Amino acid sequence: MSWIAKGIVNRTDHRLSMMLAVLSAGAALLLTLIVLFLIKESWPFLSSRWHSGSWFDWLQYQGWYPQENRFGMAPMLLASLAVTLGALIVALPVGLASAIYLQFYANPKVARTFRLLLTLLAGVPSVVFGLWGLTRIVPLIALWQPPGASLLAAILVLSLMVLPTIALTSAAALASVSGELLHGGIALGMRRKTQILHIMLPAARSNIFGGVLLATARALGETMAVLMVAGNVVQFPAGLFDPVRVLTANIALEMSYAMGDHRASLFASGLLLTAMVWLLSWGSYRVTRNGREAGQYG
Amino acid sequence: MLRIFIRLLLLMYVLASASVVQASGGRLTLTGSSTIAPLILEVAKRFESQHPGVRINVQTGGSSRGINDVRLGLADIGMVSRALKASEKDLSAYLIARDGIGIITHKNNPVRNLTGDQIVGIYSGKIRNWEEVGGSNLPITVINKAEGRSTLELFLQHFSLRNSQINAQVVIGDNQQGIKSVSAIAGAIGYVSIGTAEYEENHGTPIKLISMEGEIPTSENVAKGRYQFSRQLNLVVRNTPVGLAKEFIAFAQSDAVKDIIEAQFFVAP
Amino acid sequence: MVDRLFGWLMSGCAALVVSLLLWVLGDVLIEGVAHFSWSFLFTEPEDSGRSGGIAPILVSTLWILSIALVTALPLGLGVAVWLSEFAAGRRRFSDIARVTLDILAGVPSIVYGLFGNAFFSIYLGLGFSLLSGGLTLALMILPVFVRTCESGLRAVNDEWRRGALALGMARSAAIWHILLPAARPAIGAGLVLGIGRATAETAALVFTSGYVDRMPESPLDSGRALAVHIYDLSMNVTGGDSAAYASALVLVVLIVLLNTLAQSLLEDWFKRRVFVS
Amino acid sequence: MRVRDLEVGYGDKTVLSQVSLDIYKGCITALIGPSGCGKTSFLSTLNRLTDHSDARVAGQILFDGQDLLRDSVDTLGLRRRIGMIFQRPNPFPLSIRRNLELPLKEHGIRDRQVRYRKIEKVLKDVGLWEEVSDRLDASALALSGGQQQRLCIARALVLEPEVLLMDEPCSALDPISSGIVEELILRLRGRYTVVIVTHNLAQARRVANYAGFFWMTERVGKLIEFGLCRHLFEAPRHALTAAYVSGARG
Repeated sequence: MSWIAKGIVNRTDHRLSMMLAVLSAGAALLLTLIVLFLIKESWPFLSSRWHSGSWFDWLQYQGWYPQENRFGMAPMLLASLAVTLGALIVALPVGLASAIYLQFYANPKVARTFRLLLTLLAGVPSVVFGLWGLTRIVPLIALWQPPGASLLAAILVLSLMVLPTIALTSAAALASVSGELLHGGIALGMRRKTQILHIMLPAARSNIFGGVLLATARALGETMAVLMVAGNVVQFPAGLFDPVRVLTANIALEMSYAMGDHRASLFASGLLLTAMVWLLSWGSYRVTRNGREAGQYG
Repeated sequence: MLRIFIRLLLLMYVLASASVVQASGGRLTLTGSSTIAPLILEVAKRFESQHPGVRINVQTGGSSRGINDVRLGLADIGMVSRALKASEKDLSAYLIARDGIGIITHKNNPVRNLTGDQIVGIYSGKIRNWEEVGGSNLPITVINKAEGRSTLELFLQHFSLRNSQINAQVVIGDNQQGIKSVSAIAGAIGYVSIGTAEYEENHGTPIKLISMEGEIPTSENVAKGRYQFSRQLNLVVRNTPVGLAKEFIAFAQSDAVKDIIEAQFFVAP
Repeated sequence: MVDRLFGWLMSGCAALVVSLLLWVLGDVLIEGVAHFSWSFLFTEPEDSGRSGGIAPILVSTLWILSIALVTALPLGLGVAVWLSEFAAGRRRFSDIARVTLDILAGVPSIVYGLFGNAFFSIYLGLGFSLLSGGLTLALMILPVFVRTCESGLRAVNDEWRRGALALGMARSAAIWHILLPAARPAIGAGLVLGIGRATAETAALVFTSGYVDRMPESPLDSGRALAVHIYDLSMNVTGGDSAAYASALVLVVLIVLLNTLAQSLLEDWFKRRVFVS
Repeated sequence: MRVRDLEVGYGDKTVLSQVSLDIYKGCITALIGPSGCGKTSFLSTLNRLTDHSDARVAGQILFDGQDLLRDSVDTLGLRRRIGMIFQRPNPFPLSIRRNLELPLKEHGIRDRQVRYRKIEKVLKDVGLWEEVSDRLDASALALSGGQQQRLCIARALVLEPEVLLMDEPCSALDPISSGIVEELILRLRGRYTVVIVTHNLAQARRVANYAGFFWMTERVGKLIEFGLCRHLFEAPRHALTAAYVSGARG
């Protein structure tokens, strides 16, 4: 499909090719550079943990008290996962339902307006969602269970943030399979619900899954909106109304105040986040590949 | 169109690199304590008006960031709202004002005074309702500061607590955030700079400073030594200050800024 | 009957989403308009932003955004062109580049902030400045921009490539005159994504470009971006909520405006040369 | 142009071998044969377009006394002298004028007036001038298929090549457009050397002076017979040729 390198004869072309190759190498080196810097900055922390034999302590619960030289990240890691999972549990069914409505029930005019609204919302900055959550959701929850800033508030705000992503990608996925399949279903005299749930959704599942992963990465990496509504107490959440602190918010909250091992530990948590994203994209690669293969035979 | 765009692009790069070269001119960067920052902002404005061409950038962070940035050379002067520790003797500090730390509650809270033991009880989670300290039946929302803030360090020191003993419902960053949280939650308790709290109280924010062991937290009492829980506000530099930094520190310590310090409810040294 | 119920359920969910989203947007609009006036855009903030305007903050935001775009656009286009047009002979290398970019695209913005602080602010000595912030954002939007442009270039009709070759045109000429203009929609989409992400970013800027809410005089000054301003107003300033909503309104409108502008600029740029959509 | 012992392969698969023929100046040479027997591959070796695929080419192609397969050949210059037309019309997504202007600019003609004169001339040559002179700045993609193909021919001609390679130039067009393009090719006879690949035997007979017949033997494409068009169709020397062209007679 592309032009093979040996076909370069013109001198300008040659120079361009060289220049662009260098640029691309630079872009690829970027990740290395980022990882290198994260390691370099977190090295004092990692190596001192290593030498004192308490390397895996950050995974065990011992609390986050940098002043007392105790760096337990497990509560924050768990909080990150809980918030992400919670947001997905809320947003996935509602988002899917919206996509189904958009694709199969709405008349074209309504669908266009709906889509426009979703696109607009997908572009709203997270800090605006945070502001809204802080001034609307948190006081609402506080009426019921003070102080209001809690795991629940974070989940609600985040799920609202990822809803447009899930709805839009799922709608696109459904649109790409709908045509022929729908006619086939009608010919078989199937009920609409059966067609959608048992034919369309399974056929589009690999693309829907891609959208969900995108939303997961966004939820996991979200900082400001969560920082603003989650209360930021480092603890294992025992209930929905407990305030929690997630990994990203911890960095934002303490980075500008941290020194020495404390600062290094924050870089280490950055490293941890990068590793999690990497795992996520590797997992999605595996799953979509399997999905595609299964799709061929199933 | 394209050509214009490319020229614009080049121009911007040239501008950017040119300014890198001239940046060291009349520029001073201060970072650190969010308690001192509003004060220094006002001092800097006056200093700038007397020294045209000089530009002073003030960044809030925390006292540790002030120390950190001065050490890394990111800032010319650090703002530190406590005395220097033994481990920080590589820096030199210049006292510009004094400030107290006071306990604040929501304005509608009837409690007027707490003893040290009560405060310890509340912060360690043993006392969970205002009823237990003579208030109305209202759960207590404990507001603590995030790691690295000198206010937190002084608070822990003063009450001989460790941060791991504290059982908080909300953790906040800056003074302002503490005041905002207390004003929004009826049962909240927090501790902030007296200067900041008095300023906010006078501007109609629904919070109030309550007395501790009978000592009333006002800047006047801090000045007269009638309120124990107080601290230094320092400007910190790496070596002996020279040039603009030296001038600025001298200015901040002089009588020329006394009115600013008082207007911010701090105490001139 | 079941079918009808299912339909109602789906429509109900959609209605719920719409009403929630309208609630958010409506709040921003109503609360924002209440505090907004034209002078809000053109005056300096006073009293920690409770009163006064956002002029220096707008200027800082635009500085950061232009530094980010000016850096990321040429770099991103270059990488995209290389990946789609030149990389065929070095499959291994280009595969590595692609996987790397995909991972980079998912890295949380706060991690870019950490990197920007360690690399630009401290290692390169740029300090807390608009330049540090802009460059950090450039890195952040680069991966998405490259991938969008690359897929756009790949989708360009291969027959045009052969046609250009058969006419003895240099590749560089074919790329510049035919392929890039033909990939315009994808480039536009990438640009919109980039502008959206860069303008909305808060976390990565807090410790690269800083908090200073004064008018920046050069890219080496620290400057507060609009998103950071909203964060500060809502978290740290009592009674700052209404100003925060007004700033949020400005931010949302700014993003929509910039996107429209970018799209039309791109159209204008290519219009005289290319006729394809 | 003399082709000697040409062999073309992709990977370890040889698609064309032992092809030798002469292409005469100013004549139209038609290459016929079933699909997949290497005609298009042969055509793309003539302007070194094979460089841009993973094809390997051996043998000799003498053009102006030089072997154009040697590495040192300036392929960009070569392609200016040897133009090519593809099966599907592929005008660039630009205006009609810019489609013709771009190659001229690329080959260093800086004077706009000169370019415009050349453009007008080739458009008249291919009979497009009357149809499009009032909308030179409209998109080339808005033209009909036949017009697009003539534009592509014009685009090749505007560089004043000596040889024109045509890869089934009419097969993607409707009969009327196809007829117009065929007339155009006939008009080019004498002024340009044309090599045309076609499946349409009747067309080959109508336009060509010389003809070559390709056939697959043992999965490798070979040139079975080459000669004057008349001879090849009316008195083929080879049995395969006879069988193939009889389709045209029948």
